[in-house]
Amino acid sequence: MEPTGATSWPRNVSDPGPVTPQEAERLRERACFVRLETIRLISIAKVGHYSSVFSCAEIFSTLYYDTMNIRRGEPGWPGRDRFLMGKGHAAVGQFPVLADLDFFDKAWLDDYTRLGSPLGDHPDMRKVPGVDFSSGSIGHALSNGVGMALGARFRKQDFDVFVLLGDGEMQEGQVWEAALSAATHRLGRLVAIVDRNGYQLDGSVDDIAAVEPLADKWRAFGWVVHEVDGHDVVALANLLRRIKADRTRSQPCCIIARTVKGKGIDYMETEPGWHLGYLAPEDERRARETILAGADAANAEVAGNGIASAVMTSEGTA
Amino acid sequence: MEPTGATSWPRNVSDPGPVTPQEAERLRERACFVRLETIRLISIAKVGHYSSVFSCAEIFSTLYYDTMNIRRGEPGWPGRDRFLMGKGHAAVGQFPVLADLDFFDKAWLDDYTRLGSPLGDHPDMRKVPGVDFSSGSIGHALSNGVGMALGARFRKQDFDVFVLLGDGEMQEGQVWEAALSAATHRLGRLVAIVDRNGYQLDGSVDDIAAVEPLADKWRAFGWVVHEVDGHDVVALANLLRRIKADRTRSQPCCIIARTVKGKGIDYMETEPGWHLGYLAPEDERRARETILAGADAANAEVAGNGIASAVMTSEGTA
Amino acid sequence: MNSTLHPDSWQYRELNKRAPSLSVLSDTLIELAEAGHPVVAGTADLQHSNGLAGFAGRFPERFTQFGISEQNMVSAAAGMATTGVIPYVATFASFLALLCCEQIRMDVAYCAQPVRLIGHHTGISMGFYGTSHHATEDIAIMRSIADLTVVSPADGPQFAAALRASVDYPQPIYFRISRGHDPEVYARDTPFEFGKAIIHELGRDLTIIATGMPVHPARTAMRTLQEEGYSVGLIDMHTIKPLDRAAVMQAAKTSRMILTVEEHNVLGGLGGAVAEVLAEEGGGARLVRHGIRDEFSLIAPPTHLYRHYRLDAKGVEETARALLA
Amino acid sequence: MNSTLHPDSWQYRELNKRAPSLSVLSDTLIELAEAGHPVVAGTADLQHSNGLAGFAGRFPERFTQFGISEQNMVSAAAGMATTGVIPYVATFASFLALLCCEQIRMDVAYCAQPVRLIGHHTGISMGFYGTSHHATEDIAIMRSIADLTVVSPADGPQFAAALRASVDYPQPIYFRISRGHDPEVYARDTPFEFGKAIIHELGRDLTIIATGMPVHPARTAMRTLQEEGYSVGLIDMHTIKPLDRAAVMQAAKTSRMILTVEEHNVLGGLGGAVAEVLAEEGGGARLVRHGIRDEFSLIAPPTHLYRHYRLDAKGVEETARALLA
Ligand SMILES: Cc1ncc(C[n+]2csc(CCOP(=O)(O)OP(=O)(O)O)c2C)c(N)n1
Ligand SMILES: Cc1ncc(C[n+]2csc(CCOP(=O)(O)OP(=O)(O)O)c2C)c(N)n1
Ligand SMILES: [Mg+2]
Ligand SMILES: [Mg+2]
Repeated sequence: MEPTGATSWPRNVSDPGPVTPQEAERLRERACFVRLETIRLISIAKVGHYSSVFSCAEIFSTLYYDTMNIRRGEPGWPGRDRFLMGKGHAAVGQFPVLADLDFFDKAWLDDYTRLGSPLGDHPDMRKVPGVDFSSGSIGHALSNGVGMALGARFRKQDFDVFVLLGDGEMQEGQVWEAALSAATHRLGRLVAIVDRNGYQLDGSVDDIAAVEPLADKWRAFGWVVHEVDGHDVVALANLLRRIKADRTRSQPCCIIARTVKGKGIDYMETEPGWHLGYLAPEDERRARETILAGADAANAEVAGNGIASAVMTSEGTA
Repeated sequence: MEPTGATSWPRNVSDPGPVTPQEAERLRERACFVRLETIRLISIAKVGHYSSVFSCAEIFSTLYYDTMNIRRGEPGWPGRDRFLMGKGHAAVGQFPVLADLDFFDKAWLDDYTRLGSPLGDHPDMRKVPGVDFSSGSIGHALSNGVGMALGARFRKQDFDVFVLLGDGEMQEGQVWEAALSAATHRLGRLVAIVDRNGYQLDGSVDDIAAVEPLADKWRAFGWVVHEVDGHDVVALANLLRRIKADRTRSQPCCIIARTVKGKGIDYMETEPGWHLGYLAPEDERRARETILAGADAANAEVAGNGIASAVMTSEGTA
Repeated sequence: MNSTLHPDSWQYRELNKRAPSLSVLSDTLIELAEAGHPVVAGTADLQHSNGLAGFAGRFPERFTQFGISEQNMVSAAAGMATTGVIPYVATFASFLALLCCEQIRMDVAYCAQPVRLIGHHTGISMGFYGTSHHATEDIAIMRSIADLTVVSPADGPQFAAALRASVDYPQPIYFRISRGHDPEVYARDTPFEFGKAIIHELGRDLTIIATGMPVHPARTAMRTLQEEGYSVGLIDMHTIKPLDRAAVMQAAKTSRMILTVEEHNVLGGLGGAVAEVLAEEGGGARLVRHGIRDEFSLIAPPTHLYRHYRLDAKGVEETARALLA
Repeated sequence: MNSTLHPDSWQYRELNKRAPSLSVLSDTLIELAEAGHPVVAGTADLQHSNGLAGFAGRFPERFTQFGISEQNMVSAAAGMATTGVIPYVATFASFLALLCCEQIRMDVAYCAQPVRLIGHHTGISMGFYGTSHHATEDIAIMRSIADLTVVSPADGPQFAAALRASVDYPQPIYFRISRGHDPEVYARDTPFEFGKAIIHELGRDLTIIATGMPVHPARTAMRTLQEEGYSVGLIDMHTIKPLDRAAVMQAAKTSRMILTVEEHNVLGGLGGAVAEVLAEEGGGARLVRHGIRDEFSLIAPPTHLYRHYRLDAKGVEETARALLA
């Protein structure tokens, strides 16, 4: 119905097949869009979480433009798949997508964080159409997702619930309460995606807390675990397609997406202090160029190599 | 110094050797004492957690009369090992032990739960000498223990911290925060003991939440795991002796003690509703007899079989 | 229950089955579900304490047992509400209002989800369980959260009426409930309106404003003092937020003194809410706040504590009489 | 920081290093540790927000990084205190006072451990981070907990003085701190005493009682109004609990009106505490409570919010003038 692909649902969910090169290019392009818009919005706010968005830009683009069953311009459609942000501080990268999907007026973006704007540092369901639940306090979202999946089961509503979690978020006990709950109630429609970018606010996640072996933790909590390169849209999209297509899922699954915090901007990739920051106009311009160049290079490389994305799936249910 | 064995410390901790039959008999006798006193105190309160104590009576007796480095009559001795009760509702079984160790006047027990008594349903460090930290809200104690072990390390104090947790307690997220924290900070002096009695307030733990595979959970959180029959004082004491004697411990360890909730009283073993209850005087008398008979039988059986207790230890550091 | 046991012996589940007053929550939710309302319920390992076991038996598909994970329960209830159900989640008040304070603010109140939080065994009603199980802070805490209604019913019938009224109430609600076997003040089907205090009487000398369990002893105290010739009144302030300011001002204009009575810290609770109105609106009545005086309660069986803290009829009566003298 | 970047670009850690006012907590703790006090510190993934990175660098063995596990941090701090240290643990006020409310009550206050809880970036100072990061309920919540001292310093020097005074203070303390770059009211080494309000002046027409960040704008407002001929006073109520009732009553007896000003819900906070005193003790002054009016704040950069909610000098001035008219 729409050329973006975002509204190509419902399609043959039982066997969507692998991502085509054209689809992959589109997803890369939308990830690039997320990064560029993030830069633009933070220039309005004068402070923001560039690097937290850059690690999950491909996850945003894949979910919104490939995986999720959503309808352009209908943020309240009851049958839509839900998307929750445990790492709500990456909302600055989500808002442009929601606007792009006509969930709200794109002009809202221009007032990002200004007095009375619905759009702040965190997603707010009370104010922003397309936000399925508010967040900001790290650790709640998986529980919110457990509730949605339970509610959907009781109400016989047919949707999946995707929850994006930070790797620092693994330190919040409530996440493990929710994990236990989801496994106990066999919430097969619940999918957690951990943005395993290795850094949190004060530094390296693994220095701060022994989150590894992370896959073992999720498995010990009763989840099916998949690991994937979180910047490889082909791998991501194919994995998510297979998960969505699998109607026999009886357990929640967790995707550990290996990512790079600040992906795309060299100094952000190497300096954890960029968890929060600001780019002066000159650097902003250069960052845009770097991102555009990087996206071109990625597409070129893939065109050369063919699609050679690896997805490791454990327990093999998806 | 004292005939009970409770104050036989400091002994040759580097190699205490295995528990002797006499020591084992003594530990069984003290577990029996715990059960009998619990019955007596609950007859004063007119309601209490018999079955929660009965599952950990041998754990109490082994810790207090064999494992822990404590001094009779000196509840505030700075060098003492610490003991925390995640399952604070079993305090009714701990108080008689503390009184028996001359930590406070035995006469206090007679006013259990009466107005102004220091002794209530949960252990209260503000009021009860020998209580190392207050509890009652399930899920805090392991964090308290993390703090003690951190504090001891900084203060160069030489003691172990033992934390008794319920298996229902595994559902509290804070336990996993603390577990992660302990592993990260390599708190080798911290020992968690899970009273794996299979039941919580509303029924079977495994029906209520998928806590299994429990050992995998602790291992995935960076702990060394041991499993043991929690009613077998020989197995328990030998395991704990080995753990204590091991001065190279660099990780916290978790003992999963397989127990029976209500152990010793048949109808409590089979009916989870006994999590809380009251025995009329007549039934109380019969329960005492059953417990005494059971203790005699246990000692006789062991005397016949020799000591054949199995301890399974994973990762083999203790 | 083992049949060879003496009839005075009991275990928890059996005992609770014998306590019909405990079943108000469960019975009313069953009634609402049967009437077609999309109510669901959940608890955190306390289905026998709050009687939800009854509801769970009748409507298993509408019931979620969360185990001992209260915060997850609250956040999940909020998530569940987005699918069009009205979740009623219950646990001890201390583990709801205190342990889940932030989840309540963020996921329930801020996200404006129609969750009904039922904090039971509040105040000092857990007796010798001690501080961990007491909740003498929950009114103050819940009252500080915007967009959250705070209700403290006086008895079972009022709780039932409030639950019935809650199905189409727009805001999230925190219910503060006592043990479920409190003496009854009201007949079944006494009308209930959120935010509208029940003015039993206004006194020229003194009006007692009470909330929750203490309404019953306050009424007894009022009657005794009236027999002694004092003009004493009583307002049942079941809704603490939004507060019925008009009722407070009526009392302030009629009475020389106002005595608030609550099973709660005298800081920040009902007494605090009434003080805020009086200090801003004037009216002349002097206020005395009766409750737990900013201390951690002793332990004892509940009735002994009520006597000790003067929250039984005699205690309220004496507190009031001391003011009247 | 990449040297090829424009000097206006910044990343978080670098920026914080440039903000000396942020370092009050760290500097004072370093000073106390060097003086031989057994202070230790901890945070939950916010060492750059609260400046504890400085302390951690100087005394790594005294610092614990708990990661994003606030509740564990609070309970662990209480456990640590039993070994004879004085733990200072800091995180955003919303994640301390709300998320850890129950741990604070049980493990810190009830167990009477000398833990110092530092809730920073309180009120609406997190601006466009929104409700999850705002804390306009923390005074009400912390105040409801027995045996806990609640302190809300007006500026860095006062915070430093309070920290120094805290090393031998017997009770656990909750400190409510703003962003750390607030305009200063006091000179370094201004004396500080827990529970003793600082009476700047008493006004016949009006006395403003303020706490925390709003003390500075309130002082500016007072001066402006004095120049206009009004008799306006100011009390800095830095300790909210135990409240300096005598100071409140001095204002009540001197002034026709009292205006409380706080970066907090007008329910249950400073205004509520003052109302409780006034309603019980009388004194005649009418009270107006200024703050967040029981609503979830809008988002905006902090200064815009202060303007919008009339918590800047002009807002306080106009609020006060409206009363004086
Ligand atoms: C409960 C809670 N504690 C602290 C914070 C402050 N905070 C915001 S982002 C962040 C670090 C998050 O790290 P991570 O989960 O790894 O996210 P990412 O690296 O993807 O940004 C912290 C501690 C918060 N938002 N919520
Ligand atoms: C935070 C919290 N939630 C709920 C309770 C009420 N409660 C007391 S005992 C209990 C069940 C405990 O089960 P388990 O941990 O298995 O202990 P055990 O079987 O050894 O008694 C519950 C839910 C509590 N004390 N604390
Ligand atoms: Mg991260
Ligand atoms: Mg159990």
